Amino acid sequence: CGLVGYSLVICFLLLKAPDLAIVQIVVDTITLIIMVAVVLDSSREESYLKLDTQGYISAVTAIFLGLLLLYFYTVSIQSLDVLGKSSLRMAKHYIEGAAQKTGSANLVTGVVFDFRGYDTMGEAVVLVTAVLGVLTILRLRGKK
Amino acid sequence: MKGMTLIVKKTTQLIAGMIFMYGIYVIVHGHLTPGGGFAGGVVIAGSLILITLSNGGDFMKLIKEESGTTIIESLATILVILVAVSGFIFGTKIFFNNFLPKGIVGHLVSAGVLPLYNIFVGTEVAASIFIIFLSLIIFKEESKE
Amino acid sequence: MTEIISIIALPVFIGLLLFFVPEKFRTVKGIIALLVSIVTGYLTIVIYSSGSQLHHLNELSSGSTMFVFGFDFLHDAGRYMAFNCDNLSRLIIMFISLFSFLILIYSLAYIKDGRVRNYYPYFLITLGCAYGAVVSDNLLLFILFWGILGITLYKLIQGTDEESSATAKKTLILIGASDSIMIIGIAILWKLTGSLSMGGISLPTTNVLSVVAFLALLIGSFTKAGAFPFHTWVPDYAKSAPASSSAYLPASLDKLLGIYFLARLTTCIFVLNEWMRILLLSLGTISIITAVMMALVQHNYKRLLGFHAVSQVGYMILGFGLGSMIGVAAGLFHMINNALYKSGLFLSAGCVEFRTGEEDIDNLGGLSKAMPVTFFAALIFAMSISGVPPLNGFASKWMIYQGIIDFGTGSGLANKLWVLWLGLAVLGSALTLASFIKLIGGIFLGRRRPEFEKVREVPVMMLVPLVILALFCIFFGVFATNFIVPKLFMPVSGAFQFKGFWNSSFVSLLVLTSIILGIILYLAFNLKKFRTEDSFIGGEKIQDQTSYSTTEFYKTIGEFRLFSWIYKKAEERWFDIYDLSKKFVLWLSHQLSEAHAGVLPGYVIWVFAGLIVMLLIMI
Amino acid sequence: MIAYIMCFILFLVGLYGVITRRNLIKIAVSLSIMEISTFLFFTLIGYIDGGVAPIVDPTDPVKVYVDPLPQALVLTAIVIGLATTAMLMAVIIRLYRKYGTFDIREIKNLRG
Amino acid sequence: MNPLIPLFVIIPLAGAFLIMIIGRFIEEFNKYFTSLVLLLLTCISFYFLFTTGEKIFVYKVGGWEPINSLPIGIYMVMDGFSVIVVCIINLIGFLSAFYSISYIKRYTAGNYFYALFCLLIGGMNGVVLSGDLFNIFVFLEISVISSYALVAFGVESNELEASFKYQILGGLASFLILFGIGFIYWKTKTLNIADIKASFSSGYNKTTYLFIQILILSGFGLKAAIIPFHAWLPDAHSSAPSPISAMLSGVFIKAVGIYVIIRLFFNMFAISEGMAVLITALGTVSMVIGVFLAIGQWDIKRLLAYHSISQMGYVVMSVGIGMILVSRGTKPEIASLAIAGGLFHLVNHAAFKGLLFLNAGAIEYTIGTRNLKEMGGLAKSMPVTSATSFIASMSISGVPPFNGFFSKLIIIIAAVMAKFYLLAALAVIVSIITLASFLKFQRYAFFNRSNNSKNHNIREVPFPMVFSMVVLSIICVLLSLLVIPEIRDAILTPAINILTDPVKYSTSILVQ
Amino acid sequence: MISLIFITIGIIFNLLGCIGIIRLPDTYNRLQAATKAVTLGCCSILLGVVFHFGLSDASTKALIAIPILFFGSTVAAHALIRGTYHFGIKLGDKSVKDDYKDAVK
Amino acid sequence: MSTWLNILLWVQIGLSGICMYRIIRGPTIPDRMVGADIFGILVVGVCAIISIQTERSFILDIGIAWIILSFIGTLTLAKYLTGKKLNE
Amino acid sequence: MIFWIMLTFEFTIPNLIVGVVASLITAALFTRFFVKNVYKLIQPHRYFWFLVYLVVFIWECIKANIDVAYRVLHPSMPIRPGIVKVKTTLKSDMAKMLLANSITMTPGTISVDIIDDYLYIHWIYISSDDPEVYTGIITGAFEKYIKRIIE
Ligand code: NA
Ligand code: NA
Repeated sequence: CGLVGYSLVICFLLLKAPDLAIVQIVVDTITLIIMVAVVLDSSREESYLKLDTQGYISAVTAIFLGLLLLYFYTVSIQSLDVLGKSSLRMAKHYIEGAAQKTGSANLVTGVVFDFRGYDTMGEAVVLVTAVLGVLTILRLRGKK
Repeated sequence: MKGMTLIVKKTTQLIAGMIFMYGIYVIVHGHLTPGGGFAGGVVIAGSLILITLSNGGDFMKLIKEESGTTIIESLATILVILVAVSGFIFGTKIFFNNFLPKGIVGHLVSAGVLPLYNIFVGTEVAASIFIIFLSLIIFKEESKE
Repeated sequence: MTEIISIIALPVFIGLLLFFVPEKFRTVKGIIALLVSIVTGYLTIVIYSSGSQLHHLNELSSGSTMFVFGFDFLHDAGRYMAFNCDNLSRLIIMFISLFSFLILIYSLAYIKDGRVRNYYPYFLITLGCAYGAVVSDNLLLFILFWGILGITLYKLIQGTDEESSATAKKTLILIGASDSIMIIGIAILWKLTGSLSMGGISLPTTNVLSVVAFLALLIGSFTKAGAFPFHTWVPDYAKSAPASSSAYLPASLDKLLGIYFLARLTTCIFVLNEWMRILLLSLGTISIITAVMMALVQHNYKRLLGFHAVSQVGYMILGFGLGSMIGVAAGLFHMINNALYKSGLFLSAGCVEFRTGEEDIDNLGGLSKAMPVTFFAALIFAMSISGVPPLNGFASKWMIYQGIIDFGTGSGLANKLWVLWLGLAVLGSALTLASFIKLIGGIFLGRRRPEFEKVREVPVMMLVPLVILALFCIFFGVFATNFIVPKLFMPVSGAFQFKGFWNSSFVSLLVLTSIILGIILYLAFNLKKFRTEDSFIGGEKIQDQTSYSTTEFYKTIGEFRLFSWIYKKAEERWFDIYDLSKKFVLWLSHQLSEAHAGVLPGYVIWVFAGLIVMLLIMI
Repeated sequence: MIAYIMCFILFLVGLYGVITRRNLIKIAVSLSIMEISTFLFFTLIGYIDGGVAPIVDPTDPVKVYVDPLPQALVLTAIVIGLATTAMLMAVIIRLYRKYGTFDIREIKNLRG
Repeated sequence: MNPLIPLFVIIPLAGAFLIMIIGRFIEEFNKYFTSLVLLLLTCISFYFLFTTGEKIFVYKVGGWEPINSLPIGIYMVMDGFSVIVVCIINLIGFLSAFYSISYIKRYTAGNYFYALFCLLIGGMNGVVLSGDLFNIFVFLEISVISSYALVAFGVESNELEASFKYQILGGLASFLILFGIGFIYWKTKTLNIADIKASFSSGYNKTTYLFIQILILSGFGLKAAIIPFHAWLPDAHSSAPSPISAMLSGVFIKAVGIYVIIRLFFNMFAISEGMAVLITALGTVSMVIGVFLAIGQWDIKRLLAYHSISQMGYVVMSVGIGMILVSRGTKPEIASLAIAGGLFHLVNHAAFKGLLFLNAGAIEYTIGTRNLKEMGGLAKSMPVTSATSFIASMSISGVPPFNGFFSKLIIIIAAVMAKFYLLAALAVIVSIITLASFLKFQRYAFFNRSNNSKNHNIREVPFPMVFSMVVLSIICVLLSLLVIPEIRDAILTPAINILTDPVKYSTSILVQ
Repeated sequence: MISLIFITIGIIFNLLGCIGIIRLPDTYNRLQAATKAVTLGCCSILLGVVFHFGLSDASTKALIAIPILFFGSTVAAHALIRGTYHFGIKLGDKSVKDDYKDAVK
Repeated sequence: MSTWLNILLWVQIGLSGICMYRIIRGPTIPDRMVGADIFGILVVGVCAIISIQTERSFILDIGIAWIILSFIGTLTLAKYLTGKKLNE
Repeated sequence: MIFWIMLTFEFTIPNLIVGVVASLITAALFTRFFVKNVYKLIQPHRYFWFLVYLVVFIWECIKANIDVAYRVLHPSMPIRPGIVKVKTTLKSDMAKMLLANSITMTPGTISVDIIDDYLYIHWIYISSDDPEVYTGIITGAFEKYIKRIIE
């Protein structure tokens, strides 16, 4: 599972998104740790369940749906900007004179905390919510 | 014996401090280099997790740590919101206003309240992640008994 | 003219207040309710005497001190709040107040236990809304009041036992369903005519839409009045509800309202075409025949009365189906008559139940001596419903027959079939008589059972309404042609001449035929009345072999194979529109539930299949 | 364009996993693969040929930066993804206790 | 820049964390504090309800003024439509929180409950008040994640299973939404809803546009539990603690699902007839299938949950009809009528479905079961629950004089006027089956003889629960007043105007 | 230039490691070959970075990275091999000796 | 020089590809983990090379973060292999 | 602190202040783990031996690396793997750790576990079956330097 995440990091690096890369690294590892924590004392054999007829049906369905979706996706991205040729509109103002506006060298941080600080507060709250949720779900007894 | 082998324990003790410090660095320089509150927070949490991983810890200790961390986390989040609201309090009547002076781009003390955000968010994230980790472990611990 | 507002708002308001009076002061509540009904009764007479008018809310409110409060705010609502007091409405509200008054008197003595909670509040709300429905000119306002009556109907049954709760449920489902369907009718009407005023619409049923609208509204009216095929709640209701509730709603108020609305539909809102007439006439005759056939085989006298309530509606529908002036007048007249004797019958049934606690005809007998007043009243009602001259039932049936004969002179297809309508109506009348002989015989005649030796006459409070109703029955019958019809019904239907001697005698002959036929039928089926075998209710032994086992009818009739099959299916409720649709809905529901297998990947597939389908459709 | 399509194929791989995997953990992993594909998608949108990472170097003023906004959005989305994963894992661990299995097809008390 | 607007988000969020800190030390703090906070918010929201009218308040978070009328910061927008939803959220939230004071006593971890509750409210307020697409997503996640946790609050196997399925499907929804947002940003390079509208008006490729719309529709459709995206809802809503079910069914699916769909499809996308027909069709399908699923249920809360699907189907269908008419540009008054019906029903549904879930909670609280077959005869022992649930049942079934009747009336009339006779007929049929299934509920819960011996010596639920139920039932009746033209003009008409006017929302935000 | 040499050497080490990871028969041996070669390779690359940047923040960072990498990968390898053993993976067919077996018991 | 660096970069990335082969293929779980561990180390090299290419030091930050977290991750995985709970 | 400066490489006052604060926090949290006896840190000869050790270590590394490279690249792959048990004379934990790490880092060997005084080592090419001999080969070079550095 970590594999895809780690590959993503390389993609981020190639796409000039160091912030994302670093965050993705940490998140991926933490995800890994969490998953390991969960899997640990389950029996290991269970992860190798054989596909039955039902399984084949759903696999075929999934592939079928996936192909259709891919077709529509491919059709609909044709009209949009090609990779690397996109223009800036809203973000232009984030870059131009960002120094004066936010004083942050890292433009992403500038955007994250200043232009879209409200989002970021939301994000922090999401995390706290998740923590509360985890604490709630994993509390020892549910009812008195 | 609690924890992993001697080798791991000793090495961890050496490295954890560095990792922690690195986390702080990532947080504090969040507005200058990649990363920031979030990444740094996770790195800090990572150092704590590392210690727990290698040294182990018994049930009561974990519970205590958890409740302590919960408070830290809530406090940090409150602080984040306070920083958000402080724009309102200090004059401009606008939430999320970056009301402090912006400083010179590229310097550590610049970008107004951004570093503050970073620090609080970092604390919060570190605490959050550590709590998640701990609560998973505690659940395991409890359910065995 | 605050009277209109008052008759609606006063009962509703007092009713709401009475909710907060604790249940132990039941009698006090009853007396307050009685006072309210007297006041509104007075007001209805005032309205009746002041001629027909159309009012809007803002006109009504201006200058009135009672409703100044908040009315500035409602000035625009006048568009919807329009009240029409034409001849029809004025007539109906007067009778509403009469019935409510009588039944309230009865209830004061009858409603003793706490079986029905908040009887009086709901009674009053029913009263107010019934007035409201009748005087509303605006269809939306009308449906509002009309719908509230469904709730009170439901609430007035309610007990905690299986049966009454099932019945309550069934009743409100049918009534509520019809109300919902009416909304479509109203919406189409609004669309087609741009108006919601009942008085201002006159729509020919020429195209599909208007027919749909007509049918939708007809369903509402039929369900409320309890006509085939939407009648099935009536017998159940009659069986499960307290007798006073049955007398109040299905027997009188709902009939009044349902037929009132039918009258509105056929006479002013729509202009019917040939096919609609045939539809009405055939539904009317089917109502008459099927319901009375079912009534014949009932053991429970309340349920039996319920089926008759359905059967009688058929005559009214026939009247309106004719569409002629005499038909309309006859329909209305029969409506009033039916309300009189049918509520009387329910009330007397209530008396019997009050003293004996028994609802099965088979287990009763010989009460005539113990309860003489009840017996005589019931006898009058029974004769009246069976069309025995000179009682009121005779008078109105007579008018209906006359109307049909008259109708037969026309040239349309419906007119050509007049013999059919007439024959079936007469047959229905005969069967009615037969079944009422059974009822009276089974309950009041024959030998009294030992456990009912100590039965006494009911309290005066309960007898008073019975007697008054019986007097009304006689009065309406005797003075039908020369006073009642011209004074009360001709203003509504328009003036007409009673036909000449030949017709009159022919009709009299018909009525006589039906009476004789009825007696013959009764005797025919009743020859073996001392048979000692168990009745058809499996395993339930009839202990006293010498009692009238009037349900032997069933045995006898049931020997015809076709009949027996039909009855069997009817007992299994194959013909009940409610049960049929219930079966279908539950089947569909089960199929759909099966699809929700609880397996997550299946749900995920749904999501993406849905997404893909949307894409396929759109792109 | 091919990059976008690859990115979407990643999404579909995740989808395939969600539909066909039985193991709760694997479903969660598939979900995070889908999540990752959305991140990639955003980043691709923000990419500009010849752009550099959006970190201002005062000494070296370059003209073209890649679009920082999608990156900011992804940053937020990543955190949200982490939060979701944590929740999911907490539920999974507890579900395992209750049902004694990770097999999604066994977990169907609620149906109909 | 009305400084009160952000309070809808800030107060509940801050409240949640205060509960976490202070609630640790003071036992009784959390419950009263939550109710108090929500009461305050309710007051503010009603203040806005009476003052907003046709105005559109824009709050530029962070003080970022637009450059060349291109918004660069995040906007919070309070207009006639959002204010209605905000009122619902906070009012039902307050009542549910007050109800919880007694209800939640049987569970452990009250602090977490109330904190998550506040987060749920804060998230929903954030979604409704946001004028920025991505911001909607963020706050959506706050509320959704807290709802995941609250659904699993009982930590029994059913709760957990429901929460898991909910999370997976919710996750899929999030990705669909994210892809949609990505596409929109790709196309328009902006995230502000008003600005997106303005950008789209300068031309787009039809296929792409439809693809985006369908992504967004299915994403938020999943949150709104429109069939075929509904599978999580009956599980989740029936497993949550009852006040939460009331919140989820009464408010949540509206605030994060229906509201957003309506907002985006009216005010962000150019309304096209095809999409409008699709939305109407989805609504109709939900309406019909939902009710058929509901009537077969014996678990009260499951029954109620399926009805939520069905009732939301009404709303979507009605709004969809309005959308079709708006896209055709004909009969504007009928379009307004249809939308009014939808919005009215939305509001009504919040009241009666919230109430019904609270009733179900009260029953579960006293006799400990949700199975209708095990109940019976509760009318005597629980008069208030019985009476209020009767009102709610009649409301949802569309029986006069309760609020549900009027909204269904308007919906049916609008459908007929717009010549969608089939839809009107279906609406009627569904209404009948709804009535049937609620009478089933009434019958088995309150009137049948109880065959369960432990049902005998039970009493009415404690005061806070009674209070909430009574207040909601009063609201059910009072909401009927919305049918009166003056009140409707004051409350619903601004919302309808903002939806039907193709440019009002966009332009008036961009010029501010 | 010197940095390039270091990097090239590093890459060669990495290459060797990767060949090892493909060719060697069992988990233990793969771990053997791979971790060390790759760790050394990367250290070498980092050294290259140090030389490239001279005295600057980048080179100090690289210098910090080296010990962390070194200790990290070492301990990781150790923990992994121990884990592998406890996981129950048998030593490869070619193995000649297993003293640890007794210790685990 | 920069071409050479570029070649080296892609070689390095190619090597990571080899690791992926092991991760995907790896007959046993520990094999996959070994692959992942190696992969993590290799990426540091990638970061280093990129940092030279772009002349930006912050890429190294990413590298360090990567080292740290891949270390933690591998330890966790190793612990998973031993079958102990994480706090033992 | 040094670590901090190396990371940031920015000698401004604010930075240094933040660095001090960060170091203090870190120290407060982690000191209990890694500094047992401070006086050892101030004996210069230990640093000398450390350097020596480093050189030796690097040399061993390269030597062993080439050896392993040979084995990997050789078509017939001459390997003879197995786990051997080695006794160490080192006493302190830190020293054992360093030894084990050194062994691990030397290609061809990898330490599996450490139980009391015995190291269990996985060896890719077991050159001898005699415990004395292979103990010498594996630990010999490092053990004495480590002893001088730490003990
Ligand atoms: Na709902
Ligand atoms: Na929901």
